Amino acid sequence: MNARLAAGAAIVGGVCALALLALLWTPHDPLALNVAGRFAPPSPAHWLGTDQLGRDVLSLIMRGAAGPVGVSLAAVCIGLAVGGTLGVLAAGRGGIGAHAALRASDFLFAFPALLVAILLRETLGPGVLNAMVAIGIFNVPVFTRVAYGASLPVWRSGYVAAARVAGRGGAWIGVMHVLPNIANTLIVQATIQLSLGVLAEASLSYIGLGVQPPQPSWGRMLYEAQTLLAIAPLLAIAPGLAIVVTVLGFNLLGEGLRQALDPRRATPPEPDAETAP
Amino acid sequence: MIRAVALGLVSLVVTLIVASVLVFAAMQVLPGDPAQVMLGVNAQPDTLAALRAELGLDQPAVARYLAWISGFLAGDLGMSHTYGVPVAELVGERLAVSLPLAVLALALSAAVGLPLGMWAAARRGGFVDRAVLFFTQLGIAVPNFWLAMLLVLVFAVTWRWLPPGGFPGWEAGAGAGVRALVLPAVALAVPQGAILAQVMRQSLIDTLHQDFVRTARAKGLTRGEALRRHALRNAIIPVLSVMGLQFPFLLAGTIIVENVFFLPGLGRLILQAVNQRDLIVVQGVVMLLVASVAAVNFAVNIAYALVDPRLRRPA
Amino acid sequence: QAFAQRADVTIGVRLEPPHLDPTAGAAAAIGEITYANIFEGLTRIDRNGAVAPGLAERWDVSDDGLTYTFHVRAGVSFHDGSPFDAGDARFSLERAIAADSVNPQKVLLEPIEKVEVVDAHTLKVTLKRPTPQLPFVLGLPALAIVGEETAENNRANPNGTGPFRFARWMKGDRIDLARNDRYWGHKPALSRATFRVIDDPTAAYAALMAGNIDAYTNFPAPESLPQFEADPRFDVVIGRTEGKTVLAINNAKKPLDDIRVRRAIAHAIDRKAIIDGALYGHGEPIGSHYAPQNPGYVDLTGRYPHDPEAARALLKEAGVSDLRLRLVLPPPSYARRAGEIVAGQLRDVGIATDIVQVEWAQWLTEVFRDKQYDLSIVAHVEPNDLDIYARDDYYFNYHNAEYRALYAELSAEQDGEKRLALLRRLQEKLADDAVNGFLFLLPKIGVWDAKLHGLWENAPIPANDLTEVRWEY
Amino acid sequence: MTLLAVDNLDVDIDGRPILRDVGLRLARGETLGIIGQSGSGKSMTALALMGLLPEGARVSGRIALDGEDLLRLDEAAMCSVRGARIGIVFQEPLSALNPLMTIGDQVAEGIRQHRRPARAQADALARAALARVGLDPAQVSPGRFPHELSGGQRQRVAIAMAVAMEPDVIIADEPTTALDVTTQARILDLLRGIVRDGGPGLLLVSHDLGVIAAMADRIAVMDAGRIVETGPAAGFGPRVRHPRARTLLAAATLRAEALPAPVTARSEHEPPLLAAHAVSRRFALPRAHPFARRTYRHALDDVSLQLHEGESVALIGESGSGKSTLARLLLGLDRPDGGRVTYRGADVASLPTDTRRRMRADVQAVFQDPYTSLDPHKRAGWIVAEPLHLDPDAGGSAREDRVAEALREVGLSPDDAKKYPHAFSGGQRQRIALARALVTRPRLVVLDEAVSSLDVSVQAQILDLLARLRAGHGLAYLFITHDLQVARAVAERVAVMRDGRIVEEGPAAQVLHAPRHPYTQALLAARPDVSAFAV
Ligand SMILES: Nc1ncnc2c1ncn2[C@@H]1O[C@H](COP(=O)(O)OP(=O)(O)OP(=O)(O)O)[C@@H](O)[C@H]1O
Ligand SMILES: Nc1ncnc2c1ncn2[C@@H]1O[C@H](COP(=O)(O)OP(=O)(O)OP(=O)(O)O)[C@@H](O)[C@H]1O
Ligand SMILES: [Mg+2]
Ligand SMILES: [Mg+2]
Repeated sequence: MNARLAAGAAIVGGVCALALLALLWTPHDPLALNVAGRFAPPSPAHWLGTDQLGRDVLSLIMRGAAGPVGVSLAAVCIGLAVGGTLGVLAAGRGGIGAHAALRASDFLFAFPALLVAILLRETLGPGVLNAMVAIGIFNVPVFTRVAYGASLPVWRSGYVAAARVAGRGGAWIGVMHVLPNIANTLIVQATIQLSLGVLAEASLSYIGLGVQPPQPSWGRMLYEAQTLLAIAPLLAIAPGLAIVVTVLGFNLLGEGLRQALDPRRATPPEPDAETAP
Repeated sequence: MIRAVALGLVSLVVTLIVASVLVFAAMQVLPGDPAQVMLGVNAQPDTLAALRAELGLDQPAVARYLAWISGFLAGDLGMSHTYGVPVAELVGERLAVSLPLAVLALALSAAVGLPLGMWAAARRGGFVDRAVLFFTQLGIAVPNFWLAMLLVLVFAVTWRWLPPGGFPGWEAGAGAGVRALVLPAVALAVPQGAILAQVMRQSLIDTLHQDFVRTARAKGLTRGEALRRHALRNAIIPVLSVMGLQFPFLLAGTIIVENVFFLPGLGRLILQAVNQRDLIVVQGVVMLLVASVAAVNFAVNIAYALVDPRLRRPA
Repeated sequence: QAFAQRADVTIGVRLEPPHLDPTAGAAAAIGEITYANIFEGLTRIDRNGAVAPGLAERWDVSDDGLTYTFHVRAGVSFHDGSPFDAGDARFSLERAIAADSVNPQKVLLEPIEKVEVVDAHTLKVTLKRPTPQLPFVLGLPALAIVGEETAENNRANPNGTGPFRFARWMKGDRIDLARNDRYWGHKPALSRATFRVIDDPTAAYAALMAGNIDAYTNFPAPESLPQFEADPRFDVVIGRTEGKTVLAINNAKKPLDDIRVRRAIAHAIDRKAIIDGALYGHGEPIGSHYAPQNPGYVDLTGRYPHDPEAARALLKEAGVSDLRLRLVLPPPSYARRAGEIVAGQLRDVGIATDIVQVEWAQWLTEVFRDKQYDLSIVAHVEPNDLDIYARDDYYFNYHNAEYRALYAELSAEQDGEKRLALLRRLQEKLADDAVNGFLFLLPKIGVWDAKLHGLWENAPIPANDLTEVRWEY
Repeated sequence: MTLLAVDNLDVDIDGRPILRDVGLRLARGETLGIIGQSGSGKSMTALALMGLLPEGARVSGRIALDGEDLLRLDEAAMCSVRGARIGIVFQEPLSALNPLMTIGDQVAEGIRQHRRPARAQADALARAALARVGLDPAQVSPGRFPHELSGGQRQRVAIAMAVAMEPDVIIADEPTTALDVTTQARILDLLRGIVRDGGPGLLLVSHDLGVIAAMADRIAVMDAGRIVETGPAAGFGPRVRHPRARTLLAAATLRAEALPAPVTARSEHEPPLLAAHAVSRRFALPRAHPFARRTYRHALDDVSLQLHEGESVALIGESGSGKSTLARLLLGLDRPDGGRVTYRGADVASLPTDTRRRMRADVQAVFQDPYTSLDPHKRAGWIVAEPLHLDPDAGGSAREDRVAEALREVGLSPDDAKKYPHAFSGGQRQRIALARALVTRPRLVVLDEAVSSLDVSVQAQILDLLARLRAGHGLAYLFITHDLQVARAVAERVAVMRDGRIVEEGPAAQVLHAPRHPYTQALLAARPDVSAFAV
């Protein structure tokens, strides 16, 4: 296990644990208002102080983790399910269909996640689901490309030919051979997309397209803290750091995994042991 | 080469047609009545009907699509409902801001990101490499609206070196225009540059492992010469494709940064048009984005062919 | 001092107008730029909300209150040079009343029977019934006087009679006005004025601090006022608007049709916390749908004191438990911020809320037109708009015969004292029925360069009247 | 005086010993052949001489070129040695050339690097170097890019780059491994000529004894990072003492004396088990533009081949001649554009489901690469059992028995079923692939280059095993190979392919000893003689 992997795993694990813990327990009720007690500096009672409505910032940050983590996870699942399937199928089938599938997924690049989110908000109403779908759509072409690229050599590999000779059909091969063999690549890409997803969720909440109030969200906290910089800088620093650290965590995890799973780093096969008489 | 050009054009047209149908359909399901938005809370039913008729919204959807698309083909993007000016003019004005901004941001990110990536790759494993990796990762992780805000506070409010936002227009002089775009371009360029540095670094390292680099070294080239003369050109291909993906993103994915710097760009236009239900503007801008993605793809493919002779003349 | 007198000003505005024709769009942003600057009406509303002469020097009312005779000014011309006379005034009014009119204030002109030109400088307006409001109505931005030939081009190229003419519009960024040197009245001190569109509160803050704009007359971030107040470069002026900010309640929806539930909501609301939390203390509490600066105001803020116990008791009495309401919030920050606090206060008395943040387009269709909401927060900025509670089809769904009877009485009443009494009774009726949660009067927060004088302190209507604005060193 | 003297050369990479105590001598005009198994350190030795070892390598010892110790030189001085005094030709002709640079520029680059001549002069020198390796600028323009050349031509470019500077030492690391026999012979000729007229010393690295036999004056055998045997090429075999070196040589010079006799007498009237009838297969070439006419490469052109029960057929031919394409058609992995493939007389394209299952069970295959023909994520037992769904008798516990039996048959232990492919050596993997092919008790196994990527000694064992299986079960084989030696060892009947056609077909003894077609004759002639190595 390399250092990046360890650091990444620790950060991501910590953030996820915090998000889960916050569902059950936070130091204070993150929704309890106390306008009279706003802008309290950090104290033993409120480790990170209170915000402009007197809520406990630490509790808000903890509860706010659910949004970015949940949204980016869901979005990656969407991307994996749609893009991964599309990529694997396109690589397996080939021909004009594959070309069309790849073009179609590239086409999605033309619609920035932000735009999709805005359109979704207008049609479906605001909410966290839109953010998931919008970021998910953004993930689709990425995973299509990656799955296509990774599965193409697998589909052409000797063991797939052998499986065909063994009378196995395309579905069996796709599930039993191709998927396990591209899993590493997909996992690495997934962690990278997760880090981008956290950032995208923050941007969407920043302009009010993510988690809806009163549920706390890091992006919205940042937005609200902007005009308060002179009064209470901590209100902007805390969610900002939370975003940076989480993104960094997923990023490190992705880079670490990439390094750990890199075939070039795998130990070379042992020389043939059979030459002895 | 001809093949690349022709194929590119064909797929451009197909993409645009599909996009136009999709975009138009999406606009139809948007709730909210443009006339109501324009006339506000006191509007009377007959007033609303009058305005709808004026805007042509009483026509069936298919007829409106055909009218729109045929105008489109003739180069007429229609009239903005709210502004009452041609969409093309509106988009043109915004492009005069967004396009230079995107180009500037891309240029900045390339100018900083690529050399950093090369430097890190040349010193891979060393201190420089680690530092570049750390800072690029940080650069990617920092939300750009946050960065934008800090830039304004430091360079505009505190030091007053650069304007805090807004755009004086190009007729105020190129210098003033560029000055207005510097901070937003930096805010956009930092994460993109970090990504470019990482891609460049990885791609160079991959290329440096290739046999022909070893061949070059065997001819007596130094490490640096081999990197510059042999690895670099080969490594640039994935970098080009990443830049190709970044460009449309920079062109329209900048709503937030445009807001922070109150720039009259495409991103804000689209947001405003959606909010005011100026559907024809939304349609027009989305089509423009799709076209730009397709066009950039096309350009990137041409660039590939320029870099890589294998794509010029099939074996 | 040795500085040359400055004659230009840059003013920040939050929203960009969709176009510049006040007679064809409801957006307040149109009036904020054109009112009294580019366009003028027969009358005008001054900085205190009073009706003053505009293009009509004076007017006479017949004894039965059914005929108004306006004496319009001579020697007035439009920016394009064409002269103005009573014919233009008639054209403008008739155009606003016409069947195909898209004038946002069309409904207020409904009492007009006919408009006649007596001579070039006299206009006669005949009414169907007495309408003492008429001079005020004619002073609204939407009843600007326009030229017949140029009326249809006003959206992009407004042609009025005001002291400034339209110079240039960089869409999305700024609108420039230049002094109209042929203006009939007192020449303004400014030769150029620029309105810059700055939506984001942080950006507005930065633009002011960096000296990029000279004034922001409706500053959206009250939390940063202490910094401007502490800075000698700036004047901070808190004034009043007509914006009665209410927690709108869908009176037709169960269980909100039960007066006990609405009263419980009224008790749950803590106006002080809302004003402190959302407006940093700037804003006056209101107890009914009426602005304190207007004649006949009664302070009803004590009618339902903040009392969670009482609220809970009322809910229990109404047999309501597990109440979950949809709180739809339009974009302005006062609504979003107040909404969050209201949600917290309702939560304290056991009412759960789902906050839904929408843009205006959606708010207009979903809440205003289709009435698909439980609660919403919005400021009603029209002055004297008690009539909305008497309308059949208004989004509050308040259908109360008693109130309507009272309002009908008011409409016909000409006597000042009696009108005031009726106004009071209307206010009390609304408060009694707890039709809406009445929150606060939206303040007008102005931040501008300390050397800049003459901007409006209050906002009886949304406007940035530049006629008296000047620099003083 | 010796030109190059290497003494006590030790190399460690990341702390792992790679070379130990390597010592070499090379004189002008001499060719030293280095042989050894894969991984024995041949390439590392070559790279150490160039000072181009991978990162993390630590070198000690002495590499003296004309008495000057290269290991003492700093990087700048070493740069002036590389290319100018030592030239190297790498194995892989495509990846060794920069795809984005013309061949002329690539050759000229080295010249410019060391002599700094005028541009035109460098180009002229580069043309001369290219001409010298047989790439006449009139026919093969120096302005071409590598992808526009054939494999043999690319290798010539690589050689031109190495010889352009007239270096004292030329290292050729597996210069012909990727090439087919005829091209290989031409490249070796070229190298031989260069050494003869220029007088540089040639260090020729190969695992192919044929190549070494044809070229070397002296021979060094490497094993596990050490030189275990050196001596003059003449009479080298009999002198070898080191046991590992002996096995290496023994395996390589193996002769299949006894042609396996046909086991089953077949009736002439029975339809062949599997047959191709005048099949052709073409692949569309990329079009110049969307409106251009499609052009095709005819990978197979009117080819017929019959495979009968119990028969062992070899299909030989150089790379790209269409052997694999034919195999894929026969296996039903691909469809012909013309002609038919039949299984027991019935068209494969329209087999009813149960017959199709029978065909799948009857016809199995083993592919070339032992590293990619097994799914790395599946255990050996799973892999072997994969085709068993075709066999109705192999349900439940019978399944495990069948897998164990198949593993035993190929000489593996049933315990190996639990291991993953990476835990097996190349030879063992090919046995697993064979076990998978045998588990359904097929009648015919198609082996597409099934032993070409294996070490000669492992190759011999697999061939042995195949012969035994054939004797035991009466299996039929279609043996696809470019190695005549292998064909000779296994086949009763041989078909020779060239450019998508079968140019000669007949009994093995006749085709391989008295070929009629000129192409077959050329193929046989190009095969280097390895008799010197017979131990
Ligand atoms: N870059 C590297 N890093 C670490 N070890 C390496 C590297 N390259 C090769 N090795 C190891 O060095 C040893 C010698 O490898 P070398 O390439 O010299 O073998 P070879 O004799 O040339 O084999 P082949 O015939 O397969 O080319 C092997 O054990 C190999 O695993
Ligand atoms: N899928 C394909 N698409 C295009 N061309 C192909 C394809 N498969 C094979 N070919 C071409 O068909 C020809 C015959 O290929 P094939 O693989 O059958 O040769 P081979 O005799 O097996 O060669 P080798 O000894 O190198 O394996 C080659 O020129 C090859 O380039
Ligand atoms: Mg080697
Ligand atoms: Mg083959």
